[in-house]
Amino acid sequence: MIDLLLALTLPLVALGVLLARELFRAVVMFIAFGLLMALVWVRLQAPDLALAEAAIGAGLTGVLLLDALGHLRQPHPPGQPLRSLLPLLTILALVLAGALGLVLLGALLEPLQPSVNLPAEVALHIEASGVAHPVTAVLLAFRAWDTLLEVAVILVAVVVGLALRFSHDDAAAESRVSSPLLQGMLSWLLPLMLLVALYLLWIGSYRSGGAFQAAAVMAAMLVLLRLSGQQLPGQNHPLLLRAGLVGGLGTFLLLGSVQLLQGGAFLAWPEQLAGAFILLVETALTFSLALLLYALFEASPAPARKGHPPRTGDQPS
Amino acid sequence: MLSWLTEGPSLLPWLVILPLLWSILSLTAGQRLQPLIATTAVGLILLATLLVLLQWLQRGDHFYSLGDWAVPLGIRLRLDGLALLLLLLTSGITSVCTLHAGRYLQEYPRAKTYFWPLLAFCWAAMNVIWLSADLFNLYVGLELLGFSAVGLVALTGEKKALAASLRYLYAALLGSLAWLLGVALIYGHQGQLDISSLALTFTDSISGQAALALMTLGLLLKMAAFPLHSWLPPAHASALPPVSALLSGLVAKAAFYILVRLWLEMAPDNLTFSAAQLLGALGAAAVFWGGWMACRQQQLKMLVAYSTVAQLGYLLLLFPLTTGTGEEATRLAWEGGWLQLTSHALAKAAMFLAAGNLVLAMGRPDLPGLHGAGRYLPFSLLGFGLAGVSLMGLPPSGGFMAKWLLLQSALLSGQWWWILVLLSGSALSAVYIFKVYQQCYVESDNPDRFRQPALVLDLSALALALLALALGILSAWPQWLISTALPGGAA
Amino acid sequence: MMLIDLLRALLLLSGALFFLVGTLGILRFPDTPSRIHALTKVDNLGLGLIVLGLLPGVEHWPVAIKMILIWLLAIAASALAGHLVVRVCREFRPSNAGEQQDD
Amino acid sequence: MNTFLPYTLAGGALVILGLTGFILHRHLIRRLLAFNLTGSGCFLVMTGLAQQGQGVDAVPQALVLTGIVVAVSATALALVLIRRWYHLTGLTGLPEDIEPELQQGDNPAEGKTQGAPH
Amino acid sequence: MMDLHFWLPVLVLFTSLGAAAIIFWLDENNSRMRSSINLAAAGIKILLVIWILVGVSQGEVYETRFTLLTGIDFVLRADALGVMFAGLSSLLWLFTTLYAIGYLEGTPNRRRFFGFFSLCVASTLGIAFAGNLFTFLIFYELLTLSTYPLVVHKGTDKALRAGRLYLIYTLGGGVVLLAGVLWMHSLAGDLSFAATGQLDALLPEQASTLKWIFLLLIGGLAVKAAMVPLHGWLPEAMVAPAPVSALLHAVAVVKAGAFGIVRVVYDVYGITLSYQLGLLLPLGIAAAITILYGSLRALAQQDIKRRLAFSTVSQVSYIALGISLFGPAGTIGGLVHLLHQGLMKVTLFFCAGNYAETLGIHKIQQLNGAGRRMPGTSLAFTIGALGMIGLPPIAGFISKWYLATGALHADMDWVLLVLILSSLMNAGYFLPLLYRIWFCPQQGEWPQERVLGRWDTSLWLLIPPLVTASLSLLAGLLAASDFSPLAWVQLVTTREYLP
Repeated sequence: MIDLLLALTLPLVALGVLLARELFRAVVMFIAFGLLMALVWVRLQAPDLALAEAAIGAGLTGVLLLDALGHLRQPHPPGQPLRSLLPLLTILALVLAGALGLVLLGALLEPLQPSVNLPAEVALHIEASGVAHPVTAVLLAFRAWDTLLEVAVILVAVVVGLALRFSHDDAAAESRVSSPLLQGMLSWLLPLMLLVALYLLWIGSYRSGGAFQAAAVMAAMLVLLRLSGQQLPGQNHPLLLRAGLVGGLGTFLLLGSVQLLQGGAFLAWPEQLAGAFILLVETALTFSLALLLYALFEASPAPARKGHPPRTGDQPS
Repeated sequence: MLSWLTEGPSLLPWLVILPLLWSILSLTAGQRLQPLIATTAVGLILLATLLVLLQWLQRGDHFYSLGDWAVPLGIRLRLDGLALLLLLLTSGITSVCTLHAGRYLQEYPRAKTYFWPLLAFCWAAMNVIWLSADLFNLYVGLELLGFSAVGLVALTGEKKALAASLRYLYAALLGSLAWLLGVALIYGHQGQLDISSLALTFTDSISGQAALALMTLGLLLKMAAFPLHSWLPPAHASALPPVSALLSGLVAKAAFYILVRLWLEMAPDNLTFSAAQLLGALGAAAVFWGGWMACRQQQLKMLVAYSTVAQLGYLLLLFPLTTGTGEEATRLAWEGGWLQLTSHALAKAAMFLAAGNLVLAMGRPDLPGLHGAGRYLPFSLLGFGLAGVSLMGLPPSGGFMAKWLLLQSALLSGQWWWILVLLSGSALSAVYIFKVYQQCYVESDNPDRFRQPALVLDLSALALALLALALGILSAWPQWLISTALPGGAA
Repeated sequence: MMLIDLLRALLLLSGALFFLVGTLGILRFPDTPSRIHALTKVDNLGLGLIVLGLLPGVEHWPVAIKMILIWLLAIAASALAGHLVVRVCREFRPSNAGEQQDD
Repeated sequence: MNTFLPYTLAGGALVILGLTGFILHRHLIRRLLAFNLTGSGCFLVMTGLAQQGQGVDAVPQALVLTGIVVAVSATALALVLIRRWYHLTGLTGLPEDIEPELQQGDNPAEGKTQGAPH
Repeated sequence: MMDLHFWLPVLVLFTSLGAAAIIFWLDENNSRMRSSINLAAAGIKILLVIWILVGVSQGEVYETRFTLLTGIDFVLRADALGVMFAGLSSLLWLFTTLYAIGYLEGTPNRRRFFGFFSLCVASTLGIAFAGNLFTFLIFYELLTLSTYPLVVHKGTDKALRAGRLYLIYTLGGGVVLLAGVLWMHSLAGDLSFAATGQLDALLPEQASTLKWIFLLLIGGLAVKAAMVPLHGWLPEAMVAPAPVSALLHAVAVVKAGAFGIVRVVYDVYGITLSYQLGLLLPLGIAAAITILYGSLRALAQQDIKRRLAFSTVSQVSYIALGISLFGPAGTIGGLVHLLHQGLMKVTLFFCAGNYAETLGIHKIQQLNGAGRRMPGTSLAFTIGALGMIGLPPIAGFISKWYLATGALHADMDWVLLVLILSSLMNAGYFLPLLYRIWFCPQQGEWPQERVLGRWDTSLWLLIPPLVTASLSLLAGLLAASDFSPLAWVQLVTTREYLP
């Protein structure tokens, strides 16, 4: 019952996101959608995903979107969000979507005949993986290759952000919110967040949680710090910061190569020390990922400052 | 040495580890160390590629289980003749591009800092894709490739480049989503992700067909097949020349490579005659449309970029020519298709490098800017010309050999309409390539504006062009390499 | 047993009711300060009631502590957020009289 | 019919909605939102479908976790480009989509930005 | 020795390929070095070809062969026919190079010109030595590519237009040829050229297919051979510098087309099979039409080079005509004309170039009195023109004689009529020129006179036409000797008709 209701709500909220007249409303709806998704993951018995979705999918993405939104005017008049140039394209898209929907429905309702029972495989080998939590085992043992590359993916996004940052205007010059109340609150909230992050990291090896969730919390902490106008430790040491950014990937690579250099396979953990290795990798990943996620936010090109509005010569009316 | 090649651990993971290490180092090291790091890294990767080649020659096709986790739980890398061909191609072209970029980027001091890590990521991603045998891993690989490619396009921060990279990114994202949905369906229904294992269990079901259709759509978008090609020309034309070379030469091929693995390896029985013909028709449309648009371009790099659209179209002819056409025709088409990919990769990379040099030398990006270039006859012009020979499919070049094989296959299988496509496509490419040549012979009013590009720029373009040409004479070995990977027929 | 269940249901229901009212307030109130009013006061109360209603059902005491902690955090966060939002509101209202909605 | 089926279907619906929005919207951020919705739909299908067949399955969950991180990277990357693009042109859509004639008038801006050959 | 047999054909190619590479590398202004390399390469090439010639006449086989793709070999083989063509091209290349050095003295872009010039000759020799259809196709296309820069060399609009036309024709022809080769290949596999053809096994069920393939092959080759109606590019290409015209008309391009037709008829199909399939008659008719049409058009031209161009259209088809006459005499006539026409035509173009370069003469009316001002050039021109008409004892007579004999042997009497008509027209368009040169007084100033040395013109320009003119005279006078072109052609012909 509740599943049906939730499942029905999701597309409705999505529709709201797509059809919202104002962009701001659309983004807020999207954040709400993300939170709903987190609930859905709970119902799908995927607490890891719920955590990640809330922190990353809704939280970080939301912050990113809102932040970007703050720097963009809306050249389109509000309303008619689905305005497209060609009516033909609209019809085509709708027909296409309908067809895809039918096909998808057929595919989703078809009886399943998996040829392999992967959950059983996971259960069978989890002992050897070095951790007790299956999701962590998949992420950092069975499919560590994916995870390694995924870290590289984030790094690429950050690097592009860094490359496109305007060198001349320092983002710190922006007006940031500050108030004594905020400072006071932060002074005990931040340690708490750090604690939570470390807890998530630690718990990851046998229960829901892990590097990504922990990193998301830590990144949120950094974003908060940044928004409150405080200097980040090491902010003036670009090399240190960069080392932090690549640290996760580097550690992953190095620890993954330990066995390789001894004639074993890449990303194979030493038999007795698998748990420790994974924890090490996760720790490095947590800090590095936190920096990376934070950098995704931070590295965005700084906006035009007040009084220097962007050139609007060729702005369509 | 020999025993180490046969029995020692496979070096496959190094092909990804090394570029990743390179990117890490170049992100943390200072500006002065970059050339050293780049040289070392390229050298090591080339060495690793060569050793992998030697290993393959010793032990043949093999798999590499990452982390020692066996399929279906783990992920494994797969090396066969085809993957090896692409690895070699990637190493060759990328290292030449690196050489070129090292000099060319002196004009772009700001872009320089982040060019190297992005290039290294791009390289790593390509190697991941060539080696990957896992559907979801391919998704991650595609994203890594797409993001780094988008980043490379956007690197100059110019208006055009930004618009192009945004368009590129959105196309890439849409393509990845389609792929991901396909993977989701396959995993839900089959419970595994390894391509080779899936080949054994893949059945003809709605979900299977839907997944294949979705994945194909995504890949077609990513390889800029007609009519989903509109993102490619601006992206390839507005990037820096070494980046354009890399994108047109290699990156655009990744999606096609996966497409072939998907259809001909994972689900060969699901490719019906009409589906194959449809893919071929898309390819033919791309050949004509891309050629036609290339003829209409006034900007040199746009012309070259549209030519990529056309040339990628030829690749899709692989599907109709290998589906139900008998053993010999299938073999010919298989070899011809991959030879076409190889020669196009070399020729197009050469052409973009040369075009970049010419624009630099003449100071103008449009075709009339080339007036008087023939007077100086820079090597770049020669490189452009030789690459053009291969693109037109004129002998003696790799392009000619490839088209010859494809033509033979079409003739043998009685699909004469593809012969028409191949021949008229060649004619069309002759039109736009000679349109460029012709400009070079016009005497310019102001002959002194020519600025000799650095020798290394010229030579890197020429070297690739000569390789494309040499492929016409030395195609027996690549052909053999390709033929070992013929799906189903290898045994 | 029965009584406790009844009480819990009552608490949860009234909590949900408070949430409903708070949401209504956000949607219906005319200006930002009054909306914040609805958000900070009513919703926190609703959350408190729900936490209270859930407490008897927990099996381990750390969970209970966590829930109470969450409630406290939510109160603090909403208070702070409200405070900041109002400050921003006050800062902007006089200068740009509603024409510059984009900043 | 089990707990997971409704979510799987909802995932399918999200994909359809998102794709349609992605194609039809012109505003880059709206398209980005549509992309994220589609992504969520894919994740739901991936987890839901797999778990329909085999019960709770850690593998798709891990895959989706990877997917979420990739999606946020994509979003961030796109936003970086959008912001820079907006800063240079004041546009929130791609030129070809908004006004086809804008392209032609755009050419002289060639060497405007840094790093043009000197 | 075995190694040398393998490498010699490649070596011949590489003399000009290497020359091209070095020339491209050299500085534009280093003309002395460039000329030395050109001449040295030409000399070495002639020596190598003579070596091969001697070897082939003694029955040696020089063959380079390696595999390109499975089932397709790259074959360079020096057989009698190939050596004949190679000898002609390498000899004429030497003179054309000499001439070009003088002709282009002081003009821009010489590096480019000579580079492609060498490439062009390399591909011509490749065509000569090609041992199978596939290899032939490779060099045939390469020839197109390397001549294009020469045609558009001047860079004027007119030159570019001519270049475009040239490409449309030749690349189109290339595509048709490719289709033919491909079809043939899929039918009969990797066909090495062999003296008697080797398709007999395919008969009779494939007869009609073979006819279609023949049509494609000849259609593709006819473009370069400038057979009507595929000749349109040739007169337009006259805008190119005179040495290029010489190259197009006498040394390389047109000859490559004609030579290709020879190869297809004799060495792919075999003359007997072609005859049995009834392929020769249509070919002969097409050639006859071309001969007459070319002559007719030539009569109407007032521009010297254009008149020469249409004359080429007409004359080259003598070769095809000779081939289509079944019987040794006709073959001899056709093949020997391949050589003779080359010598004579190159002379004529050199002279036309001299007139244009020295006196600025382009039109026929301007020739009045040129004989007195430029006696050497005019003498050479006269020999060439009279040879073209077929006057004994110049080489052209020998060709026409054998053609006529061949026609009689083959029972194709109408060919005689064609020959007579054409000779009359040849006379009709050449004699007025000679008349003006020698017997009309000069009218006013020359259009654009330049004094180059104490002779007619500079020696670079004068010696080549004189030598080629004397060679064409000698080829006629000494036709019966052992070292004449005729003798070699007779050797070739006996091999073609051997079985």
